[in-house]
Amino acid sequence: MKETQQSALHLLYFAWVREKIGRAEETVVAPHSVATVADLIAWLKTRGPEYEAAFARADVIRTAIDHVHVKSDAEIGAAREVAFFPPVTGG
Amino acid sequence: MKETQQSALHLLYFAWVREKIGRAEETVVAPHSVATVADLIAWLKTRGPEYEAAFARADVIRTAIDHVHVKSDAEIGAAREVAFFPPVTGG
Amino acid sequence: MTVRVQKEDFNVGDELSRLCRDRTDIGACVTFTGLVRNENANHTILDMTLEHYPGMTEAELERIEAEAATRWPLQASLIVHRVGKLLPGEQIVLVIAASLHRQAAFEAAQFMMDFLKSDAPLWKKETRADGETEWVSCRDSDAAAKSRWKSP
Amino acid sequence: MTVRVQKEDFNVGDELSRLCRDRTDIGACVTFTGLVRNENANHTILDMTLEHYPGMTEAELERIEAEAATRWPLQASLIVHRVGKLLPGEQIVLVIAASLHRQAAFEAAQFMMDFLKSDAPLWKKETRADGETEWVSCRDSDAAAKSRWKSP
Repeated sequence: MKETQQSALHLLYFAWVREKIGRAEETVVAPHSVATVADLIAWLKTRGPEYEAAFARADVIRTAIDHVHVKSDAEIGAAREVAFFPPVTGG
Repeated sequence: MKETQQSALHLLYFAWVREKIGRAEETVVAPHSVATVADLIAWLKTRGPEYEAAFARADVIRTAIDHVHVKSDAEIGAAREVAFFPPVTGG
Repeated sequence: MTVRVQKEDFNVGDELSRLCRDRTDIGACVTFTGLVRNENANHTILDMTLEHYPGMTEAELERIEAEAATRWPLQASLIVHRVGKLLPGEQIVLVIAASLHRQAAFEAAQFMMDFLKSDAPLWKKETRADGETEWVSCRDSDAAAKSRWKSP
Repeated sequence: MTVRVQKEDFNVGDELSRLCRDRTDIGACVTFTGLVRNENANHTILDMTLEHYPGMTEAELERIEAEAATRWPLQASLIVHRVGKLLPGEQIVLVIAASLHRQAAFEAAQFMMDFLKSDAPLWKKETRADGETEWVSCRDSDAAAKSRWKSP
């Protein structure tokens, strides 16, 4: 985990991720050690059983940074908004 | 050319086949020697320059017997209606 | 399962409503509409006249629609083809296929169009800007489009 | 080139007219309409709720539509997706693609649907006849449908 600048991050949750966590959005300040999406998920899971439940199968969770799909190794960098959601099922 | 029964045949022409022959339909009695579509075309070509012009490129002419597409070796048999037309261009 | 050959225009929305609206067993509905363009093979087109073979055209369209229904589970289908004189911008043909899932609806609609283009006795004659009238030539790509549908 | 995400129903005929009617440069127009079925995976469905990610859903649909326009010469296109609570028989999604020839219109419409199904942030929750509510699982066939569109 690389060192990054610590700043407020707006998190959004959708569908069953939202339901498991029990909220649709929140603003967090992640520790310096959180550099990538995977880091952020690992840190969120330490925040309580509802996060552990939501991210239990981290491999199925999709992530978007500032409205763009990213993989779990994506750097959070200067992101303002990170969204977590299940595979999409529209159409 | 096999011998077949001689009977009245209703002929239809469409698109440029119709225009070259100068008529949309006619009833003919073909000679006994006319057994197949190819025979019928060969016989029609002896009936005048307009038929010769219409069937000059017999390979591109499509034929239907009683509303069903057939090849040039199809037997006319007990057909009531034979239609000649160019490749179709609808849609 | 309907086919129609007609001089009159059709309304895609009305036809689609009639086939699919409020039906709870249809998941996917595809429509194809063919229109007269004002240009073909680098010629400006003033109008187009569609000739058909009354009786056989309907029979072929019914055969094509029935064949599609044996290949895909279709909840509803429709083929409408216009004949007579048409101006650029006018609608020529409508195909609708409705099924449980989108793949079947898309494929059935394409299949019906590909076979219609190769088998339905219809011929286009176009009037060009220079006053010449010309029977439209068939396109090699239409034969190729049909040949990709192997027997099931 | 338009995308819309809305609660309200849409009228396919009206949308199609707005895009294609009286245009003399369009030869082929394909519409795809997705409907709520009263059955899914052997469960009877009472209703369905569509959730989306405001802002990103529109951005993804615009990206998909723009990508289609780089792959096929499209004269017009449209994507409309509904959100909120829908009953069986109601319309969910509309995709329209208009081009010179039918192959391009069919392929572009299928492409947009396949990518929408895989990439647009929308989620379905269904209420079943036994009162249970369940988030719909994604289908493996949708990933397969997307993967057939190789990069140009």
